[in-house]
Amino acid sequence: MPPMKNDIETGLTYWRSLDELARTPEFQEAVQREFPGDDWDRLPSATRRQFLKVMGASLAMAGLTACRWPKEEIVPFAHRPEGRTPGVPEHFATSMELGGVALGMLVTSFDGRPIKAEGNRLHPDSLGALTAIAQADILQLYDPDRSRRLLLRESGQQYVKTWSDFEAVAVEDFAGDGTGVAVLAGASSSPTRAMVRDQFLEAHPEAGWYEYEPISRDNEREGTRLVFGTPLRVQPKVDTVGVIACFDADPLFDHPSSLRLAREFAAARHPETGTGARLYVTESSYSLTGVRADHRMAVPSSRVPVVLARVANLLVAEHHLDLPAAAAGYAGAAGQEISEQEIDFAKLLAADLAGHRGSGVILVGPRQEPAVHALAAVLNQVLESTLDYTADPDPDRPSHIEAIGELAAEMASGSVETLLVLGGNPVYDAPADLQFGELLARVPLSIHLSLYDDETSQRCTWHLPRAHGLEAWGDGTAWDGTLTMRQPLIAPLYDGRSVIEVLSLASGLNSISGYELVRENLRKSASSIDFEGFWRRALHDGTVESTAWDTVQTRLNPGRLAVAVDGLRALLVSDPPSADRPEVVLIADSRVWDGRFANNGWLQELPDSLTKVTWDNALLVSPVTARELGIADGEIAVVEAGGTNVEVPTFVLPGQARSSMTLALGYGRTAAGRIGNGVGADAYQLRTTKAPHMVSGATVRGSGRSYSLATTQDHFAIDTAGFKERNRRVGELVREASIDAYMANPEVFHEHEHHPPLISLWKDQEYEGEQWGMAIDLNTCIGCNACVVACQAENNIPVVGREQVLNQREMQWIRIDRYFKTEPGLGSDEIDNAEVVFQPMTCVHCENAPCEQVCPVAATQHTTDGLNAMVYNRCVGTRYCSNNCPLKVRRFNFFNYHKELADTSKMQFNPEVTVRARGVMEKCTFCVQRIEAVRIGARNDNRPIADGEIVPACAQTCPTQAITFGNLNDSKSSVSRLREEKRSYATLAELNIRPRAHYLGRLSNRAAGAGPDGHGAPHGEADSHGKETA
Amino acid sequence: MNEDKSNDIFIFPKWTGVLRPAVAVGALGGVLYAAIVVAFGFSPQATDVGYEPVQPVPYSHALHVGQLGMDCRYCHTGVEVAANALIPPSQTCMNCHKTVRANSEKLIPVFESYSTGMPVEWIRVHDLPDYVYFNHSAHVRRGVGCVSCHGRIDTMEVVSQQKPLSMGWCLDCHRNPEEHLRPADYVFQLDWVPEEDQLVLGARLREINDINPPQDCNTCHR
Amino acid sequence: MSTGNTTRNDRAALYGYLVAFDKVDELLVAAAAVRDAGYTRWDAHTPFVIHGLDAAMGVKKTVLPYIVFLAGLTGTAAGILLQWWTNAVDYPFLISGKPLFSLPANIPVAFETTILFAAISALVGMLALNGLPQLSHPLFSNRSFKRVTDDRFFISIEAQDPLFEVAKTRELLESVSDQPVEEIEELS
Amino acid sequence: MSTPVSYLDNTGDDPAVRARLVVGDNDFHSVTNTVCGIVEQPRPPKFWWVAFAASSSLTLVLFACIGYLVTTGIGVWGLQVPVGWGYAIVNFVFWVGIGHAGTLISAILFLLRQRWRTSINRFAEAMTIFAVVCAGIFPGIHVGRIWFAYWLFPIPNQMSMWPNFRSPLLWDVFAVGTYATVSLLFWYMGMIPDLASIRDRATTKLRFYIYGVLSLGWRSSNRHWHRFEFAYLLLASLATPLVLSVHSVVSFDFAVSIMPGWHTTIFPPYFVAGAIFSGFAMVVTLIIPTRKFFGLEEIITARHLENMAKIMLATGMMVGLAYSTEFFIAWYSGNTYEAFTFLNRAFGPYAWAYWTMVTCNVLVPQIFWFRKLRNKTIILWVASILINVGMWFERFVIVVSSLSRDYLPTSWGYYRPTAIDVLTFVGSFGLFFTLFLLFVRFLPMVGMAEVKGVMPQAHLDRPGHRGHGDYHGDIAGVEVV
Repeated sequence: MPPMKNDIETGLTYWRSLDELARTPEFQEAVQREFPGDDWDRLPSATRRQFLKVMGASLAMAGLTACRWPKEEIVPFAHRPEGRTPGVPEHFATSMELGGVALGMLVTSFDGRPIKAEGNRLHPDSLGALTAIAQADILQLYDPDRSRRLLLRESGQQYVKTWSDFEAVAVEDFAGDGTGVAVLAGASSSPTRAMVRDQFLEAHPEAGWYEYEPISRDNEREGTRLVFGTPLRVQPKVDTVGVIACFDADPLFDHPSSLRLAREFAAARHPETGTGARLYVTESSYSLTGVRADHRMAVPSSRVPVVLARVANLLVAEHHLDLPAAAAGYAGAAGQEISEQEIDFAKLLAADLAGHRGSGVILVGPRQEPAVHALAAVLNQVLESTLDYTADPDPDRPSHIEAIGELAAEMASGSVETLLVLGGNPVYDAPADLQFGELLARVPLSIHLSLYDDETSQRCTWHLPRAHGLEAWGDGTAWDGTLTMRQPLIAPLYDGRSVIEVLSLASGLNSISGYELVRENLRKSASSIDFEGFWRRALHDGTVESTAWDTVQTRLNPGRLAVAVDGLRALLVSDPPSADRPEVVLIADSRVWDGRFANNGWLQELPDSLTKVTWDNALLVSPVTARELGIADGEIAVVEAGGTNVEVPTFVLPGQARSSMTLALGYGRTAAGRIGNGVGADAYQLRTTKAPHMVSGATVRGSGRSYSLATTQDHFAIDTAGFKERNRRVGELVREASIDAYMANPEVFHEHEHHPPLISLWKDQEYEGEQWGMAIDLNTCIGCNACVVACQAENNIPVVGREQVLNQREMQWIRIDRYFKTEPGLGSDEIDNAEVVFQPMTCVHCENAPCEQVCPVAATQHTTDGLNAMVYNRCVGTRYCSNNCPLKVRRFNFFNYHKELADTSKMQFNPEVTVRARGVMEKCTFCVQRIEAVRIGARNDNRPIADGEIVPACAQTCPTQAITFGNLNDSKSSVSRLREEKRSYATLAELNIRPRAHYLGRLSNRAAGAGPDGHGAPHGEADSHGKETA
Repeated sequence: MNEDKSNDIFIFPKWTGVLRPAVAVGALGGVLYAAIVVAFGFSPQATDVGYEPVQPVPYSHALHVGQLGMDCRYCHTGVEVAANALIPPSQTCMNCHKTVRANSEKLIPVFESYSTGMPVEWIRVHDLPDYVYFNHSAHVRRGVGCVSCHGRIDTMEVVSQQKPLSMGWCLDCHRNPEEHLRPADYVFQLDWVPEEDQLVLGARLREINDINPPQDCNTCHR
Repeated sequence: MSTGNTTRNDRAALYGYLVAFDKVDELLVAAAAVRDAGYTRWDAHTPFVIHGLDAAMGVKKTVLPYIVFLAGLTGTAAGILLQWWTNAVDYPFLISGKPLFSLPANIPVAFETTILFAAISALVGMLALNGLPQLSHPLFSNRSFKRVTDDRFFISIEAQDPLFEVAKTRELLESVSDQPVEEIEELS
Repeated sequence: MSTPVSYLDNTGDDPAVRARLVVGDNDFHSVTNTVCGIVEQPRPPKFWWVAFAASSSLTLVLFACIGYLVTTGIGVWGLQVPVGWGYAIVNFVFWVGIGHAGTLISAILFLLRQRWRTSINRFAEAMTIFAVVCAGIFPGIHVGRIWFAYWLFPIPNQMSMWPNFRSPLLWDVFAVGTYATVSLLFWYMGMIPDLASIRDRATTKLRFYIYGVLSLGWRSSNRHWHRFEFAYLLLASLATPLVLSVHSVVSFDFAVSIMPGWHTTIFPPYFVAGAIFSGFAMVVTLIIPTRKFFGLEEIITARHLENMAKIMLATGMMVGLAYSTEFFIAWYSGNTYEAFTFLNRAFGPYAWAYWTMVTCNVLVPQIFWFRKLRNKTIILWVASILINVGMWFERFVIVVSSLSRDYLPTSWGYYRPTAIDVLTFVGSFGLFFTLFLLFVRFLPMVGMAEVKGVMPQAHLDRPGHRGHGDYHGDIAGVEVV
């Protein structure tokens, strides 16, 4: 194989090698050959120098002390911007829109380069936290694969064009009244876009306007329309809730307000101050909410309505809940055969709901039919559940599936001559039965505005580069309607333009910039006379105060309810899936979402919370069903439905419902970019307008071919001995107890600690001054991976690619350990139910760190403020420290993982953190760069460091604030107080390593009389195994 | 008859015996020489000190600071507030040179930069490795004078590196800062000399301002 | 003595006499005889170590063991001091909450340096005491002496020996060996 | 003197009979001829060339792999987290182990007055040196930034940093370094008289000068012999504790850690026994073909082989005892992590390696109980090779299986060597054999001076001679056999 060149234009061979070889493990050697050795550690200097120069920054440090006088320029600004101190980071409030909801962000900018996105405290959906996807979006900004120019594709030819060329075209094509013109846009909450849309439709009254999102909450919207006559937005509140009943719903992760909901849930689960929030979950596949459930029942998604209906029946029959006349029909609605387990679960839940009138809530997931949402709405109404409704911003909008359907029909009829596609990627993600790609060919002039020259662009006549969210002006609204601003942090790197700019261009208003459009729109909502002040305030805060929509008083709409009841009855009669006719549930991927993030290395390498799979999607199958079908774990399964085949590797997931399989959308991209191309299987091929979420009556068979999924845990099929031992250790590592047991006996988390006295051969080290420590609350951790991406972004952690992950060389400093707790005595293929627990694991900075004493060159030592410092530039790479680390949290640079990175990607690096060279060890530093920054600042103005002033990236972004950092020597600091709690324990304390990071035990809140834990090993059983440990 | 025999058998010549001391001395001396070369020849003191690159603009600190008495902070604005002392933007130069020496040929690069907006590419003199995070404000605010690390800049026509800037050299000061501490007012006064013994003064200042320079790795390496 | 000198004036300086033996016991007997004759600057040459020969020659016990012992002590001290000074004095750092200097952790290195110093001193000391390396030596100019490293045994008496007399010494040697006594000359 | 059972067979279990250590009708001169003859022959025999070609090309493979490794990164090996040490360290421990027989045979057997050592000690010492050379390579190249490996040595530097003497790896540096040095001294010093032999037999000027310089002008003076003997005795008594210390220190690399399966107090004796075991196995493996090809059967006799077989039997059983002790302690300590590690060794993913180890190291040596078998050269040879294999796997099991499954099940892994791993290991054998072949070609592979010392001719063969002459009949030193 020839040595690859680093060529920015043709793209980085590092990535190419990844996606080319991603499918062919046997080429591992070849991959390794493509990481040429670093030139004696100077690469980091070299690269940093390059891009700092590019950015005209004021300082560039480089060179080795060893070599004599390396020539090194300093390039100061010719005119330094007002109030800018080069080298000092600045923060800007902006936002990101996903699926038509804006999420507020606070972006750190370093010498003009946005390098990290954090949550905006003032934003109702963020509260300072940020999802993994939103954080990773910044990598998209610097993606070298983004399209850099306009393309015109005509008769097989491809021409590079300029914006002025396009403007010329636009002027004539959008001249008329809009007959034959259609616009396909993604969902957007942007008032400015709404304004520009109206301007456009004014200018072209005949033009058609369609909005399509592959992933949406339209079913919920339609459900409320059924019940209340008009679509409403559901605004759950769970901070003071006693009971949460989730039916296929994942409020803690898969919801526009998931960050807020997770925060509220954590508050409600607090053992002392919380209201309990007993969580019931009925779902087909593990969701993060399901992981946290106190009572979880795995049933196929198509059975969920049956359970809900039964709950309704019981509420009426046994708990004398009187449904309004119009909804009386629900009382009789019941599924055909229903299992004992389902009945017991329904009984328990019904009783609890009845007992928590006014403090309970029923939530239904976006994949369930409107009728199911309708029933939930009715019950919530009658139970006075803790949720509000707000008006839908665009009530007349048809559902996305309908919209794309109508457009397809128009295109089929040939009446569309000009199609303007604003963002989105319909050729890839439109329902398969529409054949959108073929239809597009019939449209004479099709224009696609997009970040990438993707599947859709390649079938359109025009491709227009789109400006990234951090490059363009804009706005949006939070889930609750709060007005959210978006400002650019950097001029468009690739000459892209935003949706509103192109749309206003198409409206004939040529030269209007996004900046002017947003200001023009804001003027309307600007109450105060002083607009500039208002504008500056809005940009500073990122949100505009008290612009959330008012909640609406709801009244049931009898006329429509009848329809809803019939709809539900129709759902109940469908016969349940079986192993030979299983259902396949299509879900939004937790990382690449609907596929738009497929080219994002951070997200591709982010382990899925449950499966820990990276660089792939997999067909999730329950162990029992897998056995029944004779499909092995990792075997490539052939999913056949509606005449189409999809081949996808199987992942046998305990806790998956029998006869129900789950497959994530967003993979199998063909024109995503060098990272995303050909990764995983394309599930959209199974998706139809009729059944966009649940493919029933599919057939699944094994292909006999096996495929190794790059997982960051359980890297290989586990043997019986290992399986047993793993089950045995879980209880000791991740301690859990019911809240009642804890209240009765606070020592419950420690009573299984049996080990000899932890005495040292020497007298203990004295620690004065600030002593940094951490507390991680397993009771509130929901395993959402936000911390993992935050750490990756903050600490310049490389993406290593599938082959390296397969080789167990992933580099993330913090990982979320996932354990299954299963009934004892079961083989790994007999598990039907398994409880899942998460444990964020990173360097715990042991006081008696095993890694330190074994390092021959003292490259890792203990600092006076209690950190276990890792000194990259001293490390010679013996890897002894990693071997001797009982938690295995150290990461080694087996190659120079930054070597082939594009200069643009390097612009994301955090200059406060050394870019590690090949051959050195690295690990969590408690974000020492943040500690130092605060310390120097505090020392400069002679004040002590305040508690909570230093926040590591992981803690900062945690939606549930499960991670607390602070000074252990200060008894009043919050971390000290948490360490005082009885729930606090240290993992592997028996090794006398004295971790600086402690864990707070996990609490379950099971209903009284529920009997022993229905799923997973009883806690006592799991815990009791600690006792021999010494 | 021994003579003729001794000719046709192999023997070592007599001088090999004489050679013995020479060989011994050579061996020992070689080792010593190597040690000296490594110890001094490779040290930053020898390799780095005295670096005096030619700058695009023949800016004279001796003139501006030494004779005109400009304060360091007039140009190096970051030194008290940020990690970087900062090289001034061209506009700072122009503040005076709009009028002063407005047509000096030496200043052409500055004029160009000012008009075009393209930076003047100064050559870095005091250069630390990438993995070293030095913070000017942290030192200046504690009363470490510029002169401690940069030498008598105010006497330099062309700036050159005066100190090794090696890790060992940094540590010397972090271990006993007394030798370099001065009252805040004199930090930027390069020719200042204490009336009393520096060590006494330093010890007192250290006491007053509670200065305990950290020696942890992560003080400079992150 | 004087006669010997006059006789040797015109010829190359005499180093001494060399006589060969075939058997170990002959050598032992001869050695004892030479020893008893009171010679001091003489030596026996054998292809291998012969037990009892030292006694037969009256060779005194070497001081080598004391040299080696001292070197060993130096090694121990050096090892301990090196570790103590580098890790506890010159650049102390916290490691796993352990003390800066504690004997248990420092014994292995100290032990190794002890052995190293001692071993080197043993070889160097041996060579030094033997005056080796000494590539050129009068004896090497004698052809038959080449078999000393093969299967022959020799006794050589140096002319520098105070008791050396051309005639008497030759007599003594002829009396203990049936082989011819050869003259060895100083290297010219 | 017993009349030998047959011409070459000098084995025998009758303690009353002191077997001859050199058989056949050899005198001093014939011994010199046999040994020096090998060095003096104008061109080496064909089999030498064949072997040399093979081994030297393997050496090239080794250097190629190292070059690739250094330019590309440690990632070319199969290492990962959790298994941060793989082939490199396994090979290191393996070679260091091999390197123990030499000094042990020379030093310990010398102190124990085992005079049969004289025929094989030179050979074994040479093997030690070369094994240590191979061993030394691996810790050097396994570090991530080999160009900074010198930081492991206490050299004054601009960072004013020092190595961390609390780290077992640093103890290793000193232990292996010392061992290499002392072995070299010991080997060379013993060789001086024999180099002098070659010098004195030299027929060409070149050979005379080379061996002349190497032999430092040795002239077999008994006053020199006297100090020589003392120095040798001292070196032997220094080397003996050294041998024991070196592998103990190597075992500290593991014992001092906190990994289950590593953190074991029996490691030092266990490792030393294993080292002697594997060392003798390697000596036998090498010496059997060598004595055959170079016709040294009369000097390196069946008796020597038998004695080594007995030692292998003994040490093999010590190793077996260590294995069972580990298991017992794992259970008896009540430490569940320890317990699982050993369960995992025997029945986990690496069971294949474990059982290979047990078979080769514990079962195979048992055949040495039977005189018939242990005196069959070919059987002995095959067995010794199997033992080498087993000992390599012992290190593999210790290093890899312990690391692959430690405390947190979430970080368990499985280590697979890459082609580079394997080639590097094979290449190291190339280096070893290359050095070895050069040794047998250019240096005296048997300590002639010492062998002569134990030949009957070396002693008074006429008892009647006692009391002759008037010298103080202290002929106690002169043994009568």
